Amino acid sequence: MTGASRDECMTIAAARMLRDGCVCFVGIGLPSAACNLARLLHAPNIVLIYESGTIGTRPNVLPLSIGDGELAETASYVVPLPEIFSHYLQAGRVDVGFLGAAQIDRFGNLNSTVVGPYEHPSTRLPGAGGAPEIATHARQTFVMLKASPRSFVAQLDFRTCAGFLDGHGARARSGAPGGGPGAVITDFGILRPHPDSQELQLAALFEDATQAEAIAAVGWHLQVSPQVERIAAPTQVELNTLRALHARTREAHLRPVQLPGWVHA
Amino acid sequence: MTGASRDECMTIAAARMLRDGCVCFVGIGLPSAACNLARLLHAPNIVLIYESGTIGTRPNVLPLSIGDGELAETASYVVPLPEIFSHYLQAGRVDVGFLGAAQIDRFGNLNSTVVGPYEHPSTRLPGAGGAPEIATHARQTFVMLKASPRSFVAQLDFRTCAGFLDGHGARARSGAPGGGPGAVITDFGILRPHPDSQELQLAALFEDATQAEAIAAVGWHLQVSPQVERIAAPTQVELNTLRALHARTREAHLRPVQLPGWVHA
Amino acid sequence: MPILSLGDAIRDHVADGDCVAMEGFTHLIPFAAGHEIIRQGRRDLHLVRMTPDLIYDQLIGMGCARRLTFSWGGNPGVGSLHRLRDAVENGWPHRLELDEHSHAGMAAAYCAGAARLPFGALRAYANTDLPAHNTAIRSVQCPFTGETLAAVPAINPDVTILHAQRADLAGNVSLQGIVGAQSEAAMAAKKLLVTVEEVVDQLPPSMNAIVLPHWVVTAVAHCPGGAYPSYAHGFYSRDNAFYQRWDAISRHRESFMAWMQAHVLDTRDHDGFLGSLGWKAA
Amino acid sequence: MPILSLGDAIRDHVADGDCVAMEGFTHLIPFAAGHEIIRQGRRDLHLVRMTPDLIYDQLIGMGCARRLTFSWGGNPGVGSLHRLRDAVENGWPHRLELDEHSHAGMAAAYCAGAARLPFGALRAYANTDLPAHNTAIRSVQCPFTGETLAAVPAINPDVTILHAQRADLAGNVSLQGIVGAQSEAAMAAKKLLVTVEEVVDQLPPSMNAIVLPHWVVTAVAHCPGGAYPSYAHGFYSRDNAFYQRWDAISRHRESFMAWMQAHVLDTRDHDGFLGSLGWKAA
Repeated sequence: MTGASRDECMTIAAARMLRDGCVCFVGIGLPSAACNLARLLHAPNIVLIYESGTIGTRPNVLPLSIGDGELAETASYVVPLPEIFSHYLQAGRVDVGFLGAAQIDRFGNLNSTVVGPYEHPSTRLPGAGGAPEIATHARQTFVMLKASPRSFVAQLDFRTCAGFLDGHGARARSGAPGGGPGAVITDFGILRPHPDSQELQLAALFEDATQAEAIAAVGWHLQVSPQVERIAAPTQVELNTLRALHARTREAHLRPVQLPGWVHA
Repeated sequence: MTGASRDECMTIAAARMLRDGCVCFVGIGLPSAACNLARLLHAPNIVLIYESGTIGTRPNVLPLSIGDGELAETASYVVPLPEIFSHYLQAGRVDVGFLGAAQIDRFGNLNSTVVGPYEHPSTRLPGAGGAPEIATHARQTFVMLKASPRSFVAQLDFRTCAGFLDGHGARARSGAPGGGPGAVITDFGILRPHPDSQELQLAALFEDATQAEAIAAVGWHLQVSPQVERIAAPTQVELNTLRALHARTREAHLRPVQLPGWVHA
Repeated sequence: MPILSLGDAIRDHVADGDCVAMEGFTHLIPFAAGHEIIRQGRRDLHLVRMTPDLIYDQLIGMGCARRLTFSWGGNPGVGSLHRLRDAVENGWPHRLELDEHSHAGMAAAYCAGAARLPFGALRAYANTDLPAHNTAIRSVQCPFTGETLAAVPAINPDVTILHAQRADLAGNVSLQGIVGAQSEAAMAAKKLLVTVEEVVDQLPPSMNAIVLPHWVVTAVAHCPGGAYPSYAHGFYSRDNAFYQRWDAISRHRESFMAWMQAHVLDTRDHDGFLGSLGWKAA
Repeated sequence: MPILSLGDAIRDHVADGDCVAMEGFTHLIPFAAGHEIIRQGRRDLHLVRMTPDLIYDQLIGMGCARRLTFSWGGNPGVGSLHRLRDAVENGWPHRLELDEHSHAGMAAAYCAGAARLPFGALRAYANTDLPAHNTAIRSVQCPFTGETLAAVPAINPDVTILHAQRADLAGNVSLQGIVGAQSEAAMAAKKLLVTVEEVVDQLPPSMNAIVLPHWVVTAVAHCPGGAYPSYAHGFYSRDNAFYQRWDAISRHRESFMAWMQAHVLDTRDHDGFLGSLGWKAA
């Protein structure tokens, strides 16, 4: 027992899924932490692409925004944003795309647009960003999202990103080039699509999580894999590396801004 | 009498037409000499764009090819070639485009593709290059081409570039964004389109050229403007500047290539 | 290309009802220019931006905007844009029309605009609900393969406003670092205003640099710090703490209005804005 | 991304019948790679290049090509490509199919290929005879304005071959100076071979440099001087005198064949080629 938080467990579980050398389209938050943790551990040659245009980024601290200067300074090179979407993502040159959302359904379709009707939403969410095309074009996607019946829902209010659509081969029949969600990493463990129906099912649980907890957190009737894996607890090395990364990040983001020609009172 | 050659007269006449600050899409040969002469004389702020992607170029010597290193070294900046055609030319950001050709007709349409039928040409010419879209999009074009009944023809073998089509407003009706050929600078003088019919007519003669010479050199029945101008002879400054430019160019192009790690026997 | 004060540049070149794109993907966001638009009380603007950031939250909250073309409207790394939400959810201070895309769609629309093509084609929006809610997302058939692709209309703003590191005296502008879709938004515009950190005799030589040429630039305003609290690579970094503070400031209409009054409406210019936040000229 | 000898790179990755694009707009033309293709006797190639230069004249004259996609086929600043002309006018050494475009059309086709779109739209070919002779020039209607635009099919070569200044050990390749449509031709390709002036531990830092990423590069061959008689900015200049001499060499079949025998077929590699032209290792 390492005393890891569930956020840490999610990050470490996601990091473990990334093979060395793979090309990842990274989002801010947990995905960014997971990808950089993988890079610092077993995947030194992972290629991280942030949609702001930075390619082969090796940030020393985690970015707060998708376009932090740290990402550009440590990138192999920086391209205009339209190229990221046309020459890299659309061209099929991304292995793994990370996605988050406000809602997910049983087939891994995602909503990050609105809660309530589009024209009169009760909650206006930030919107699609790069997600619809990451969901379409990346060879596979990993979704990272904490579970509750409000986020893991039977029926999306809006479909922002295609997962497996209605399942049973619907995605493949639609001609989507990418493979869709390979895993949903959430705070009790991991869901994976059933090979035939593509319905997400409980595939693995964190060391201290239970099947009952998982079922309660999901707003549809959660299917459970015949063999639910038990995810190995974070190792001390994993946890130390992640915590050091977060500590460096906190320290860097506390540094006051220097504005040339000005001093702050 | 300055003893200027007809090539020199053509170059100087073309240079005089370029106002300071205008944005020129330049081709190799006489147009390149004319544009750089203008820059060295009355148009220091002329913007020269070569289709290789160099913008705001100020070469010390004339390039032999459209992509000589000199053009890149003296450019304000260099962009990928697709941008030159999409963001500059197609976007209507070019004032003057220079064109050459193997054949021109009375409405300023050009052929640089084949002599004879396309499938079995008697002479295969280099082809279109950037010319069709320069002819379409530049606010106006200047054609530079020596005259003979084989080049100034009643009927083109192939239309590579649109001039005024069949004249009488046909170009404007076709929706072409650019204004078409504003002048044809040839070795007896200058043809300009008639305001109504757009048929090219003799507008100006070099100091030592005659109307009879012009009519003999043109393969269609050449119309003559009621007021044919007499083009002022090159000034000594114009001629000296042009000859110095050519002398610098010859000298530079004689310099042997240095290949790192090799010596030439 | 004239060098103007920012006040004059906005006064002369941004009119009520204009379509205005202030681009900058996290980096080089033209905050100073946005504040000046608010000070001058422009109304009825069609705002365009891939990532409406704090500056668009402020413009929307101050009632400058009629319509928003965008693809992601949040406070990066923090959460919601509360003023954008209040406008969409509650119509405060008035209704805001949305023209909503994905990043890929916006990028294609800017590229089409820069090339003066009427539309951009892309493989996007497949199996999403976005096209059902936006008539500006259509389809086009490949004349060779017969495939159906998504199509978006070109974006050609009346005015694009950027912040950049440098301009030279001729008005050539150079950008470094994360450049988002700024170059495309600039080339797509009918007018282009640029605020810069510094004006130099000549841009540093850099053969393949990203440059906006002087005859495309309508006016330059020298405005050091003009991207703050966003950042300008090589000059200053992003004030992440400000982005975090904005969440509380903007959450309620009253605290938002009080902040805007004190820091934007009651200040003369960007120096005044910085001064109101506790910065003093060194 | 392996670093191979040029001989191995061509042997492993260029097959008879392939669609091969060797790009470089006057600058960085991959002469060494073209010669190696001739040495290895490839046949039936579909050659693609905006500006077929001397190296394509040689490939065509040696009978390697079945088809040519291009937009300008001349000896820049000198005149004709006599071997190209002989193939088109007289079918020597055999017939050559032409797929003829303008530069703008080729650029749009490479851009579409790089983005994995099936076609590119552009405002081009209006009122010219080109579309009548090329079924690959069609039209597409804007789904918003109804305007008719030209359309060209994407170019996606089986192999793109480039010459560049540098590669690092991971296989990232950087280009400087006039870059033509190389980057687009590279990203459009199924395989990408690059010959480079030098292989370095790490590319010189340059945030917005033009880089081809290692996972897009199939193989790198270290081949200093590999663009000669074209040039590599920062390394050597263009041998204009050679381009002028080529006019006489290539004008007649006999002098052409004799030259190719002596300088390409009878030499082992690019060093041998340079040696045959009187260069000696310093």
